[in-house]
Amino acid sequence: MTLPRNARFRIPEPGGRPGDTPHFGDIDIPAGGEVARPHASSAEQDIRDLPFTLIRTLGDDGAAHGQWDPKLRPDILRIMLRDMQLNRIFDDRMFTLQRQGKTSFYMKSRGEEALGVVPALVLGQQDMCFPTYRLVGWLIARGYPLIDLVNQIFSNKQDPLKGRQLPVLYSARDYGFYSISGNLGNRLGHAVGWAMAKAYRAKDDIAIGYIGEGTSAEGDFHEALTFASVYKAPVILCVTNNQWAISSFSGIAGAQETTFAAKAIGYGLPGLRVDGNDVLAVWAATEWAAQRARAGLGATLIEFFTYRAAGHSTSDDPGKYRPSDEADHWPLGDPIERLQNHLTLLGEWDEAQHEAMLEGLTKRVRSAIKEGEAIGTLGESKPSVKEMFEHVFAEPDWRVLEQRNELGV
Amino acid sequence: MTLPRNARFRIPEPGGRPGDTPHFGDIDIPAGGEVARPHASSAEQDIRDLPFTLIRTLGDDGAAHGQWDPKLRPDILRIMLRDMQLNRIFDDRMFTLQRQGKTSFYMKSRGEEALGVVPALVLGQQDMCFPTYRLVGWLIARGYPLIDLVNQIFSNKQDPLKGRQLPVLYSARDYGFYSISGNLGNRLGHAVGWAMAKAYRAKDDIAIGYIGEGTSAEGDFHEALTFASVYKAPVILCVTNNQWAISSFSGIAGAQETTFAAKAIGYGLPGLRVDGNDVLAVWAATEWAAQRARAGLGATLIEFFTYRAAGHSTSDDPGKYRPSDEADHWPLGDPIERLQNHLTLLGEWDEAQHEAMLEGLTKRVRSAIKEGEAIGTLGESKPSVKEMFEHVFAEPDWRVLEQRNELGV
Amino acid sequence: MTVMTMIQALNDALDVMLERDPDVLIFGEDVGYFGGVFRVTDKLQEKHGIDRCFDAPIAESGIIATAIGMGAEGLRPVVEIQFADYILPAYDQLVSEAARLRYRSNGEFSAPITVRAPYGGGIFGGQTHSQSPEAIFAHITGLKTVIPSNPYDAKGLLIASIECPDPVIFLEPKRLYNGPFDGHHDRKLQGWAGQSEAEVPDGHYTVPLGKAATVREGSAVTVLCYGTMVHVAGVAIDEAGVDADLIDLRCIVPLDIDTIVASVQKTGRCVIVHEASRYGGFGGELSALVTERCFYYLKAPTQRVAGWDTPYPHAFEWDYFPGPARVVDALKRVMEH
Amino acid sequence: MTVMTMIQALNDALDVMLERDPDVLIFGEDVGYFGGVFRVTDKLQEKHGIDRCFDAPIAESGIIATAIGMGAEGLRPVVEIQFADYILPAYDQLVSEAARLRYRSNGEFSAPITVRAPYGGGIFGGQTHSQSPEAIFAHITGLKTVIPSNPYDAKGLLIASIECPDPVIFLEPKRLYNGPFDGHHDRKLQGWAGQSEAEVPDGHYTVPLGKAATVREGSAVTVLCYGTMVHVAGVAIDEAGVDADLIDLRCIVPLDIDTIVASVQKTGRCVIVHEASRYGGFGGELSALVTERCFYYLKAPTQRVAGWDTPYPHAFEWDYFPGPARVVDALKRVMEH
Ligand SMILES: Cc1ncc(C[n+]2csc(CCOP(=O)(O)OP(=O)(O)O)c2C)c(N)n1
Ligand SMILES: Cc1ncc(C[n+]2csc(CCOP(=O)(O)OP(=O)(O)O)c2C)c(N)n1
Ligand SMILES: [Mg+2]
Ligand SMILES: [Mg+2]
Repeated sequence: MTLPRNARFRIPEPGGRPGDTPHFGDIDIPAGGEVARPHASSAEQDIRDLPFTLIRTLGDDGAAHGQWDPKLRPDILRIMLRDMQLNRIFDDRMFTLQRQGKTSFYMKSRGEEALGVVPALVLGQQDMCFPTYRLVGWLIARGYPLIDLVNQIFSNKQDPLKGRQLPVLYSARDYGFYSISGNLGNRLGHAVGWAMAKAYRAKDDIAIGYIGEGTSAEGDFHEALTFASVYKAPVILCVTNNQWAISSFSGIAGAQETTFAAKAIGYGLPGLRVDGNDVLAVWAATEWAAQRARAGLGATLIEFFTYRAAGHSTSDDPGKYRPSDEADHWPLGDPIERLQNHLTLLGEWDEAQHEAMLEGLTKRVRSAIKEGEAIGTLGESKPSVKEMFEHVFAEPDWRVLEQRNELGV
Repeated sequence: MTLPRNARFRIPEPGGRPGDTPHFGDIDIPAGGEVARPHASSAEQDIRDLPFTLIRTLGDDGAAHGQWDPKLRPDILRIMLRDMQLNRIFDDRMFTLQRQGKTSFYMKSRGEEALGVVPALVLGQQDMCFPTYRLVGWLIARGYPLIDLVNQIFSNKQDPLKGRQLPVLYSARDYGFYSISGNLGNRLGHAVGWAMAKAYRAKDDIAIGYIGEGTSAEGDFHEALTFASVYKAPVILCVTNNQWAISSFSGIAGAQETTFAAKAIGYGLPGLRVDGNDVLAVWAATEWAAQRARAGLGATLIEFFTYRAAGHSTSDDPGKYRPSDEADHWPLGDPIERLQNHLTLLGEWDEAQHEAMLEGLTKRVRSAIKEGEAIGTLGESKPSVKEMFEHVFAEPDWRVLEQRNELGV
Repeated sequence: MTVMTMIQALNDALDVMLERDPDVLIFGEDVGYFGGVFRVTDKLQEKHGIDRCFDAPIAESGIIATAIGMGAEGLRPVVEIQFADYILPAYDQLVSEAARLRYRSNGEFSAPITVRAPYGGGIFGGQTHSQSPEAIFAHITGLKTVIPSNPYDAKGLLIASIECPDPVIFLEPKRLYNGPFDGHHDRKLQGWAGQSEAEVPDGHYTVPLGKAATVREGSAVTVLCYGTMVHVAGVAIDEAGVDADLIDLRCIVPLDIDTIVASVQKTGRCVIVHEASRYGGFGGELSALVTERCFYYLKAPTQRVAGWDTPYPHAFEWDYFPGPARVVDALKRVMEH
Repeated sequence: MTVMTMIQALNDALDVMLERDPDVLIFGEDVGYFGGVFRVTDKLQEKHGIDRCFDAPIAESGIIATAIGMGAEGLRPVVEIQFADYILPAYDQLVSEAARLRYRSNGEFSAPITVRAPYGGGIFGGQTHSQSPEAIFAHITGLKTVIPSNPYDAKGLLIASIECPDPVIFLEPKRLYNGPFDGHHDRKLQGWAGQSEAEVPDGHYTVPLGKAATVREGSAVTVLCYGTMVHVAGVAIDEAGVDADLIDLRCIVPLDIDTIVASVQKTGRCVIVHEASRYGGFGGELSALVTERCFYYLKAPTQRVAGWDTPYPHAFEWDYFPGPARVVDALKRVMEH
């Protein structure tokens, strides 16, 4: 028996590379409403099929179907539409400003806006989000001032994090948004610890943590799930499967072998696989998991199946590793367009309203940027250099004091 | 809705503590032969029930049953019996010698002897085992000289690892036994890398790696499984679930929520859950997984369900945290006794043979120990101190040379 | 006032803090029902409840990550890593998260966690139960590192660490758990009973972080050390017959630079002793600081006595361990100048 | 001989080794089809096949563990960690396994792996894309650590690292990838073209591990540095107008102690420069070694210029970075004596 090397040692490859016709493998897409919604108190062993399907409500007809439809009021739908759109306009402007040298770095959420915006509306003010860098939608939906985003992105004098952090690595405790850092994945365990702390205090509050599908390969992902399972922590753990991790397709993280939601089974946790571009499905799944968590039934793992429609960051050129028109072939559409269609179908939205909304949002973004530019773009103004020496410890030690002195600030 | 703290924040507790009647929760134990054996080329999605049952062949009647029965010749069975018994006698002697101060430390395999001995016989000479510290049975079954074990345990002049390692942390490349270290779990990923190297060279050889159920909580476990899955590495990854991790019962690693075999599902790997005290089941499962690996079908995760019948190590007193008679209540019996019964039932073994075997093995162990004692027990003799400075690098650098000089060796 | 071993003193510190502050909770491998492999958390679960002191999965990174999340929320978790050697899987969480959370969030979040770990050699533990990794923490901005050398300090420093709003790595020289150890492994061992530093006050008190202890005063040479080496250096000073300032640093970060500088400027000689391998060890930093701040006072080159630049070897425990003989040599060497 | 950037030189080294040795293979995050986020593995997959250069899951510990297993079997894996900041999750694998495998198995197994990582600051990468963690490797017995400062060395040292039977941490100063950088960020930048060290021989050659380069010779002061700081120190020496020996260490382990000692014994003064935070940094070891071995030659206290003892801050890149002005100050300070 002599197998050739390639029959033994397999390197996964994506459906298409530059120049190829985009191809997403054999994604099995149930129709909106096809998947039944078990009761939120279901035992995990009774719902082990859920990780292998895809929870969807919005059909090709634009209507909401089935048991997962959260039946939201139109005004809530319009808020989601607005916030997702604001996220997108803001991203587009910032990307351009980076190209103009006004900031060092930026990352967009295009195609994934629902994942920040929707849970921010589902969960309570005292719940804490442990985000990734693509979750600015949460801050937007929670009403975090655009100018504060802009100031951090410009690292200017008014930067709320005082110039210490990269753009997009926000922190906003009052808005339920935990500090992000460049190290991928490390904070999922913090979400579990935070949730355990709330449980320890016998509070109703819960935590929600996010991790990219690429990052789910990190050991910390497993350890967070283990702690969440063992201690029945009231936490929602989300894998945002946007198909790409910089240039590596999801198969490099194991997607050709099974789903990311299926990882829940190894911890005895419910695993939901959800159309992340379907705001109603995202809403319903988050709500289902939150109900379980608040009822003392522990954690849920949710895979949000979506697509990173933009490059990884301003440092990236996706045309180098995937078909340039791949986004257009993404079979689950665009979350904003799908919601817009749905609202239109309901008779709750029209072109004119949409145009007016776009105009209003564009103005808001422009004016925030203008205000930020007046304070200064990268290098034009910055926080006092003495901020470099603050918050190393609660109280500075002699090294920091001496060095601050040495630098004369 | 106000839940009490304990409804939110759950600390798992074992079935019994000292003074309690031993109780193993609700272990569901299928009869020998009950579980069907799918073809070794089965697709993972068709065998997702296997992680939730328990593969067994030896029934309460002592006979082998069902499709997993590997139908071994009696002489092979007798070899297994002998090697497991040798493992046990050796362990018992060494434990006593540690109490006498002749070595610093020892760890027994009692109750788990099958897990080292059986796969050593199933797998080929070119396959590599990445063991835990409870796997000396592999070395015994592969014919590693007892005197070399003794010399390492005594850290004496003839210690094959030259006094650098703790007792029981063996390394024996020629016997297919990878170097162990005190750091738990780290070497499962080495098994995957080794297997990938063999596949890269288009060789038929495979690797087998072991990890304790307690250690399966480490992030490295997840990363090893991810790499094994993504690259379809020809490797068998085994969780030895012996119910305890020092004083922590398996529930602290998640056993109350699901099985350890179920973790395979999250990687799209076949997961087998096997009665680890049933040598025939251990043989059959190892063979099944080895066939898959050699056929280019990638990795298998096996949970060997067993019981740590002794204390964790010579530093441990299990009477402090579990009922002192817990071992007697272990529902899956003792691997040696069960094999002995089976052989007896087959008419291939009797009391007299057993007594003779015990006597012979005891003699072998005694004479190896005597030989080792003559060379020296801990502190009586040791390798040349200059060995302390060898093998830091392939070639020593000036630091090591200077320091060796400074010490005058 | 009770005479205690270091284990008892640490246990008492935890007991006091569990009693005093409902936000304090303890977890780690085997620390719950069993009370820890070195018994430091003995009876704490029984006394304070299972949710105050409990077992954790064998996942050091997860233990620290969970503690950070709890700490960010406002709790004061105290976690045990079973051996300092096994803190490495959690190094990223400690460095990239615990140490940096306050800084990067401009003080919005912080990680007031205490990470205890038995540390150091001298117990025939071999490679992975003997190491002294303090240098890899000292270099990390945002972490504090504490190493007690006796029961009194152990209790006071542990309480101070738990109360400290910053993350603290608390390294417990396991060779000192049951008695002082001067490196003369072949002599009869003494327990803590009868030692004045083993007289431990009842209830709450602190030994402040960042204050060294001058264990004995002298004028000819300064010896800088911490942990087990305080005892080794003590006997070596006697054996060398030198008139030494013996300084127990107690904290690596924050370091009591004033005490160090004052002493070396007084004595003009400095010997640094630690168990960890020499190269790149914390002794390098100490030597550099002494040179930078006391150059014109120095009569002799500062000497380091440390573990060899090899992994920690099982059978060669006493050849590797920087025992009294090597410290005596160094003391004599500096005194020759 | 071709003029190359450091990226091209590194790529060429990998190309040469893939060609020359079938046991060499490369993997890491985004290194396959895409060729790495800094393009160091550009076209290697296309040229040598997908099984010679391929993408890895985002799991640094798994990457190193897999490489160790391959290396133990006999392959020569070269792995990329996308930024040196992200090597920390793999620290345990590097320290407890790669560094110790040969020793603990008495040479039965070893880990001949090369771990490449872009390293250092100066690119506005903020906290987690700018750090210089060499000190946490230097302290570890059994690891070698290499840091090139120019294209010629980069290629020769990388080939030597791949051929080295021991595990090598290969840190690539990313600020030098596309051109030398002397710290004058506000001046016009130059590329590697026109620099003599950018003339890279074709094919196979090595720069031996453990040999420092004396970049320029002088008699009044020795400057010890590596990576980007070699260029910063070069310009600072000019600006200070001192007559300096400028030593590019190239390797932290093994260290070229002879070159260092000979130089400081000649000059009697020593300035050490690195980007990493000062406290507990590798400069401490250098300062200690200089004191221990050159004490009677020293005319002035050895000075360290380094990153501040704060995390690496995004907006304060140039306040944090130890640029020419701070090196000039230190040079002047030692020359005052
Ligand atoms: C520990 C760590 N390793 C590597 C990186 C470099 N890196 C930054 S983003 C990224 C890809 C992440 O992909 P994914 O998790 O899928 O998230 P996405 O960007 O798609 O949202 C990588 C490898 C990092 N920041 N941290
Ligand atoms: C990384 C690491 N963490 C902790 C320890 C301490 N320790 C040694 S054995 C052990 C328990 C292991 O339990 P398990 O994995 O179930 O294996 P078993 O002993 O039951 O075979 C622990 C916690 C260690 N050696 N390494
Ligand atoms: Mg992704
Ligand atoms: Mg176990």
